Amino acid sequence: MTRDNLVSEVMNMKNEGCRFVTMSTVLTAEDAVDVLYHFEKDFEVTHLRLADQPLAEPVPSISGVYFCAMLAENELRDLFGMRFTGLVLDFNRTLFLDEEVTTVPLVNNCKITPTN
Amino acid sequence: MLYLTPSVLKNMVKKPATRNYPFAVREPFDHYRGELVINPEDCILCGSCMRKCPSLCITVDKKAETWECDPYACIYCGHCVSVCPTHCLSMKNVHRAPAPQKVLMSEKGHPPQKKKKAAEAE
Amino acid sequence: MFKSLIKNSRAKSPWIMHFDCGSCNGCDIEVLACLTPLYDVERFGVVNVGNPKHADVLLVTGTVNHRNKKVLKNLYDQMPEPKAVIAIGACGATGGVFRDAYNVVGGVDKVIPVDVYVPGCPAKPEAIIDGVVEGLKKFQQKVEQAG
Amino acid sequence: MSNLLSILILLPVLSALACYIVRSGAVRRLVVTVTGGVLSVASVALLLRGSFEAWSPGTLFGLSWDLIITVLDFALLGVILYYGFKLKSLFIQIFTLAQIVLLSVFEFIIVEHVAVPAFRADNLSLIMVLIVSIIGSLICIFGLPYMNRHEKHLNLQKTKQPEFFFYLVIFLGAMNGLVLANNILWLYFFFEVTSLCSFRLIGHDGTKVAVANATRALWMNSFGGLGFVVGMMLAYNAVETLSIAALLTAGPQGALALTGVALICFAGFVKAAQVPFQSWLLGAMVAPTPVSALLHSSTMVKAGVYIVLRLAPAYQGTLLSDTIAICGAFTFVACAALAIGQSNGKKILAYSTISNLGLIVACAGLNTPLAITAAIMLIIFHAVSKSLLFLCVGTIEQEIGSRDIEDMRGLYERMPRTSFLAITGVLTMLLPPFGVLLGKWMAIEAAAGSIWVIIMLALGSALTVVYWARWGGGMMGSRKPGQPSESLPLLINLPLMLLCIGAVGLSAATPAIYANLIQPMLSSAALAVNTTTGSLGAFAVYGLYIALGLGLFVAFRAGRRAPVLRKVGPYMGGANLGEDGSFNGPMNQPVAFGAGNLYLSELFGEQKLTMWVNIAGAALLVLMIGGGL
Amino acid sequence: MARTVIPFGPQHPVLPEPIHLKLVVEDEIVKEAVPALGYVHRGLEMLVAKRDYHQMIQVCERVCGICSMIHAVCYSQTIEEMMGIEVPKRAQVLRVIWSELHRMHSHLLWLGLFADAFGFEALFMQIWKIRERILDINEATAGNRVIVSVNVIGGVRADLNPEQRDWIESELKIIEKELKEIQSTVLNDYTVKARTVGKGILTYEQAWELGAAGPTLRGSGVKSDMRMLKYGGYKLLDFEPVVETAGDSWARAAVRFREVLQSIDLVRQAIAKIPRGDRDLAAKVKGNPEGEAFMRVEQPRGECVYYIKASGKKNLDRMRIRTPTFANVPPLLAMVPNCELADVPVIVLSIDPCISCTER
Amino acid sequence: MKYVILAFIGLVVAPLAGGLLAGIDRRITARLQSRQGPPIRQALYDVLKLFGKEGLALNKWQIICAWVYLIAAALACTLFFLQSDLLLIFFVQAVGAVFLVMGAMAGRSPYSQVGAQRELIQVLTYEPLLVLVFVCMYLAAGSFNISDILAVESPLLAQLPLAYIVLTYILTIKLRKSPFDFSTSHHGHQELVKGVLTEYSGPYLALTEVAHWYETVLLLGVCALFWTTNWLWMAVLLMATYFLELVIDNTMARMTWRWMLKYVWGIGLAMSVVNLIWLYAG
Ligand code: NFV
Ligand code: SF4
Ligand code: SF4
Ligand code: SF4
Repeated sequence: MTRDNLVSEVMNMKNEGCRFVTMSTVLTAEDAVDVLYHFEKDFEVTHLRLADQPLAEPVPSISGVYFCAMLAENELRDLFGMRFTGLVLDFNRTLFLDEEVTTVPLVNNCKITPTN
Repeated sequence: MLYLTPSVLKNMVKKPATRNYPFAVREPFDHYRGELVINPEDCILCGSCMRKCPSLCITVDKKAETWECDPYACIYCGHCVSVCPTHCLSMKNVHRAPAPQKVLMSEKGHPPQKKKKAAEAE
Repeated sequence: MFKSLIKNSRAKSPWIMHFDCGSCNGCDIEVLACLTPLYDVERFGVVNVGNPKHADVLLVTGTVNHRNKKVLKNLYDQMPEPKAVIAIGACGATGGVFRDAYNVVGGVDKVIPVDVYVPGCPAKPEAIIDGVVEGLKKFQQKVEQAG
Repeated sequence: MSNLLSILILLPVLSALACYIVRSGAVRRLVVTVTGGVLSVASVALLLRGSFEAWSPGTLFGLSWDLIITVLDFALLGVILYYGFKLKSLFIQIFTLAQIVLLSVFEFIIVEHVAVPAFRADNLSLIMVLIVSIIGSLICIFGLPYMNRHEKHLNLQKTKQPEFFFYLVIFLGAMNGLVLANNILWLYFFFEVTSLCSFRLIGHDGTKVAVANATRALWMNSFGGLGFVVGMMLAYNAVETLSIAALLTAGPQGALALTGVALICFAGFVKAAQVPFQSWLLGAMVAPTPVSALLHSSTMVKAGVYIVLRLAPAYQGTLLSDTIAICGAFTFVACAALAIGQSNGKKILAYSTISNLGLIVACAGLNTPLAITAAIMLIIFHAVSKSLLFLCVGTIEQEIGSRDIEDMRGLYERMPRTSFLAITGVLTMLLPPFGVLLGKWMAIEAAAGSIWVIIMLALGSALTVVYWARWGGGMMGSRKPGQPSESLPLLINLPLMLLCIGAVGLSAATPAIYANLIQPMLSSAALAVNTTTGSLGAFAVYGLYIALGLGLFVAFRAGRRAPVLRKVGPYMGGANLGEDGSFNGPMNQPVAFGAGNLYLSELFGEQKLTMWVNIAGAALLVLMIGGGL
Repeated sequence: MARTVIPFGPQHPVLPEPIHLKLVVEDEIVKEAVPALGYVHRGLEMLVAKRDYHQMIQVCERVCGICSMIHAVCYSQTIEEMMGIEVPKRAQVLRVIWSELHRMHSHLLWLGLFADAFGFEALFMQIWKIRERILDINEATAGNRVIVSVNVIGGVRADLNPEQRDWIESELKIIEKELKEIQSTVLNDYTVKARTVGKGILTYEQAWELGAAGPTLRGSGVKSDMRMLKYGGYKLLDFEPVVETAGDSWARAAVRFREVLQSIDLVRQAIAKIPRGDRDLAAKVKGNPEGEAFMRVEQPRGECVYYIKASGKKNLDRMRIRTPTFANVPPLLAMVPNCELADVPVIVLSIDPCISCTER
Repeated sequence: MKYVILAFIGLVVAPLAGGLLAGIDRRITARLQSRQGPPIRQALYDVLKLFGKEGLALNKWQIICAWVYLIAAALACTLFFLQSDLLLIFFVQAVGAVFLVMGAMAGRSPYSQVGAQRELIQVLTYEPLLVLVFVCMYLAAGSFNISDILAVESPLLAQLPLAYIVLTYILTIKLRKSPFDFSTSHHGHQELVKGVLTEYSGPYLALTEVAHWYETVLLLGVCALFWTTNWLWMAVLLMATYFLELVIDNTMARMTWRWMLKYVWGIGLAMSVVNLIWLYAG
């Protein structure tokens, strides 16, 4: 799966009647992550993987397809400093964190870049 | 409506369920992990407890021969007790008393062979 | 006479407010359990008021983090004098297991003065009752000092 | 006597003309202020002279005044008709034409012109004169600086004040005439004058809404006028005299006469904006504040209840009396309920006025001495408090640019003096020991015997508490030490102050008022039944007054401690940002304080409720008039 | 019409935990509700860098003191799966027992708070009185009332002796009896129903689409319970999920109430299934985990997801916890608007929010 | 002399009795919940302690309102013991109710603002019913004066059973018991955090508490008027009524004001009307 077909793939999952479980992210390099999207149908879990996604590049948001992904994406915004385009409710790094936290928590403590 | 009425009326006539702590203290359960105590005599400063402690609240300093634990950071999980090779750590089954100041438990340990008197300090 | 009546009543009617300041709920539910039939702290006149403006004693459970430290401070400021603060659990005292996480400031005493620490993870209801009793002692001392 | 009466009735006319002709602001100021003063003094003088049975003015340049009035009457109807055509209002045209025709029939065919004393005054009339002259004058004086600011606000090129004060001042004269009239034709004349004046004043600003509302006021009142004419004819038919006094002493007379009385009462209902005619008074809100204050407190609507109350002996003990009581009580509840759904301050005042008028009408309908006492008390105190409130709202509106009670939240911060007066005004409207409440209390005692009325009174008084309390409470607020208070012109402050003092002080005088003014009247021929004094013992009022006064004193002294208290913000779940009620909201964004009242729109929403109220009100009215038969 | 802006929380007596809702109400009808989280966020997932994978068990337990046991189970199962450890049957069954005890105490705790949310103090007291028995069982068997800390990678640390088993059985009988006594109050009382029926409706489709979990999902008629995956000791037990179809607060309460009774049954079954001979409590653990694993278990509040990546070191690379409340927040946001202000606590509590789980 | 004693009872003894009653109330409530409960004098301790605390208020209006609330309640209670006119007492206590609301509205606090609005709804609910109950008593006794009511030969309860039920509704609202405890309640676990009282603290909270005691005594006094012929039965009636209140408090959830307005008005008005008609007919 790639960044470009992400939303359409997710759309497919939705059309198949899957429930969005959550998404997970894991650091694969200094500045790249794998993003996993987990879906469930009839107790079967399907994982979609967006591999080696550079942190600096924004990812298309799937919150337009699954509203509930909003929370997970905002969380990643906080914890990994990832950006999402088209997020329906964007807390802009204030879901969990305040100004006092000056690092991106899960990315080897690199300093945060000023938010836009 | 009023389904609870029989219950509350029953409560009214029965003795209240209240345990009259602190005037009457209930017999504690044996396994309750209430307070971590150390018998410094037996501590050989091996440091396993320090390595296993999930709260990282034990500090064993071999050079200074001290064993220190912050009881206010300890989460009373009891892992240190189960890993201690000399069984010098144990758990009391009553809780540690609240106090107006935080104190550090700090004990003189005894590396193997050598023997020293332990002093208790606050 | 009225003065001494008031003074005597102080220790007999500690109204508590409980603030969950990022606790894992372990200590939290134990605080709540104190109100329930088996422990029933109302025996000592304790009422859980839930409003800083009515409270005498602030029970804080949990670690302080960057967001709730302001809340904690606000609440403390809104309590009328004389007041006491009791920090409950390992988290309240020092930050507990989470001391070294990035969003944790530490124990309650990093933000407001604490009068009594109740150790435990979670602290037992009995320990909390002891803590409140201990807190009332300090409370009385404070009042006496203040005249 | 003659001097006093002419001062009270003719001086306003002359002053009004002076205002109209001499278009200078300074002269207007002088004329209005002096007229106000003279009127007030004259009214007191008249009161001191006491009631009188009959007095006729004689002739003017050899013409009998009766004739002059007749001529003026037709002239007046002609003017109204002219406006009817100008405004293309079919209703006005029909009603006025009908009046002209019927009146001609009445005057030229039916009535045998035996001389009937034109004026007569019992204590009720004297009280009304006092209210009209003093409160009305204060309102006019308040109007002077108010209208200046008002016009500045509207950016008028050419001032319209001469006209405005012309109608405003003439109104007072007409009211005085109305309450003193004994000849029913005179009464009718003054009645029509007030209709016309109110029409002109409501439409004063000339905006589309103003004109529309003025038109509605006129057609409704013409309808009332028509009722008056028919009623007059029927009543004359039975008692064969134009003298009201004679009509009253005669007591209830047969079905037809009673229907006549009912129709005159109907005219009073319209004038007093009882449901389903409340809409014209609400529409009158578009006019500048002095107009609303005047219409609502001392003139116009009071003319309506005055007529109903005046006629009380004529329907005593009849079914009509009961239905009037029910109609009044229904208006009381319905408008109190409607007021709950409102946030527009003036509308609340309007509904409250109507509601209180309903209470007065209900008392008239109950028709026991106690009830009549209650009615008179209510007329007095309602006039004072309501004018105070209207003037306060006007002042506030000019200052903050809104008449919404939500915008007045915490007004004490900005306008401590005015809001203090307004809060006092609110309190005098609903709490003991103030007069309005004493009136209500007596009304409830009087109504205890009639089940439907009492239920409606009970509901209505609770509803009243709701809309007043939240308004009064909402205006309270915090002030920082040293914050400057508002500065207002003297001619605005003075009437406000006087009215406020009046509202508070007069209440203390209730026992005196009762003993000296009301009780003698009740035992007089017109209203006497067996005199059971109400339970308004002097002790209760004085004791209450002293106790609550002391209490307030203690409370205010305690309140003075406020500045030394430690400043903490309100409870915000701990998310406070400062002390002004703002808090740290989602995404760490500050959120400002916001509060709104409960308007219970699903229960008291204006549109839906109005429809039901109107239907029920109309049904009750039909019942009432039919009940006479 | 002017609107009142109410800061609901972070400190608020009916919210057991700090969460902030900016409520905009008009005539006490909620027109707008925006949440603010982060008052309990500690940053637990990052602690993997500072603790080894054994110590992490204790940290995971303290994600939440209410569902601590099952967090630990889920974590250990994930590690065990990664390392291919076979957990002894006895340990598996014991895990089920404590898990179900946790579920019971969690549900009862919630039921009490829920009663408190609609001002039914006596019911709250009654329920919490019953709940104390479960905590006593925990304390006696595992050494702590709430956070039992019995799990280790590969198994458990504590055992139940026969007397304890009998004692548990007898306690369960009392609990069951006392629960039956309040059953009609919880499910049929007029005032309770008036406050819960039709409040916060979540339809089947909405629940599925918004990714709800646990009783919130089952209250809307979806038959979804992770225990149907038959993980751990559950493969030995008879189990049928509790489902209600109304989708309102009452349905969710009913699901939880019936689940307590079901849990009593499960504990009984599990006690009966404790293997006789085999006394093994924990398998030996050697080496460090490596690879990726994804594990789902049923928490009291619903499906809890652990995703762990490790690369053969003592410290894990990444641990991701998706807790049920995290999944239930979006449905909550869909339920609150246009309810009455007085119903906000009821609706918020009806998903049984656990913020410390959500934010970790 | 008699009046001095009566005034003393109304002014001084009544609040103390109210305080003790509050303590008993809490004790019995605790017992109904299977708890041991506080000492009987607990409510007095609470108030005394509050007097010794630092007072916090948002502005002077709040303080004024708290005082007026207290004074009006005390006055109403005293008037009651002085055997004054029921309607007068009613209006004087309404002063207190109104000032309580206004005090809550005086500050920029959303919680007390909402509380004030709800309190108004409560006032709206019980006031007409209370007036109707008084009217029933008037019809039965021929006067609004308490001294006249005391002179009635047979217990009013016999003639006014429905009015008494209505009165218990009012009592529940006024005592702020479940299911009507939504503008404020004795325990703060409620969505409004004590609503109208949110912003009061220390001595000012104590004032409102004492005022509440006065009101309790006043209302129980009104209940007592329903059986004035025999002290014993009066006591039984009062105890039974109060115990019933406690049981209701402990067996019902808090409802919403929308429900209250519809339900209590519906039932209350219907019952009062039936009783009124009965009195008219009889
Ligand atoms: N059940 C549960 Fe948790 C977990 N995981 C969840 O939201 O309670 Ni604190
Ligand atoms: S009990 Fe647990 S936390 Fe405490 S010292 Fe031992 S290992 Fe550390
Ligand atoms: S206490 Fe035990 S484990 Fe810890 S250092 Fe001493 S001997 Fe080693
Ligand atoms: S001390 Fe322990 S139980 Fe209490 S909050 Fe902290 S982690 Fe939870």
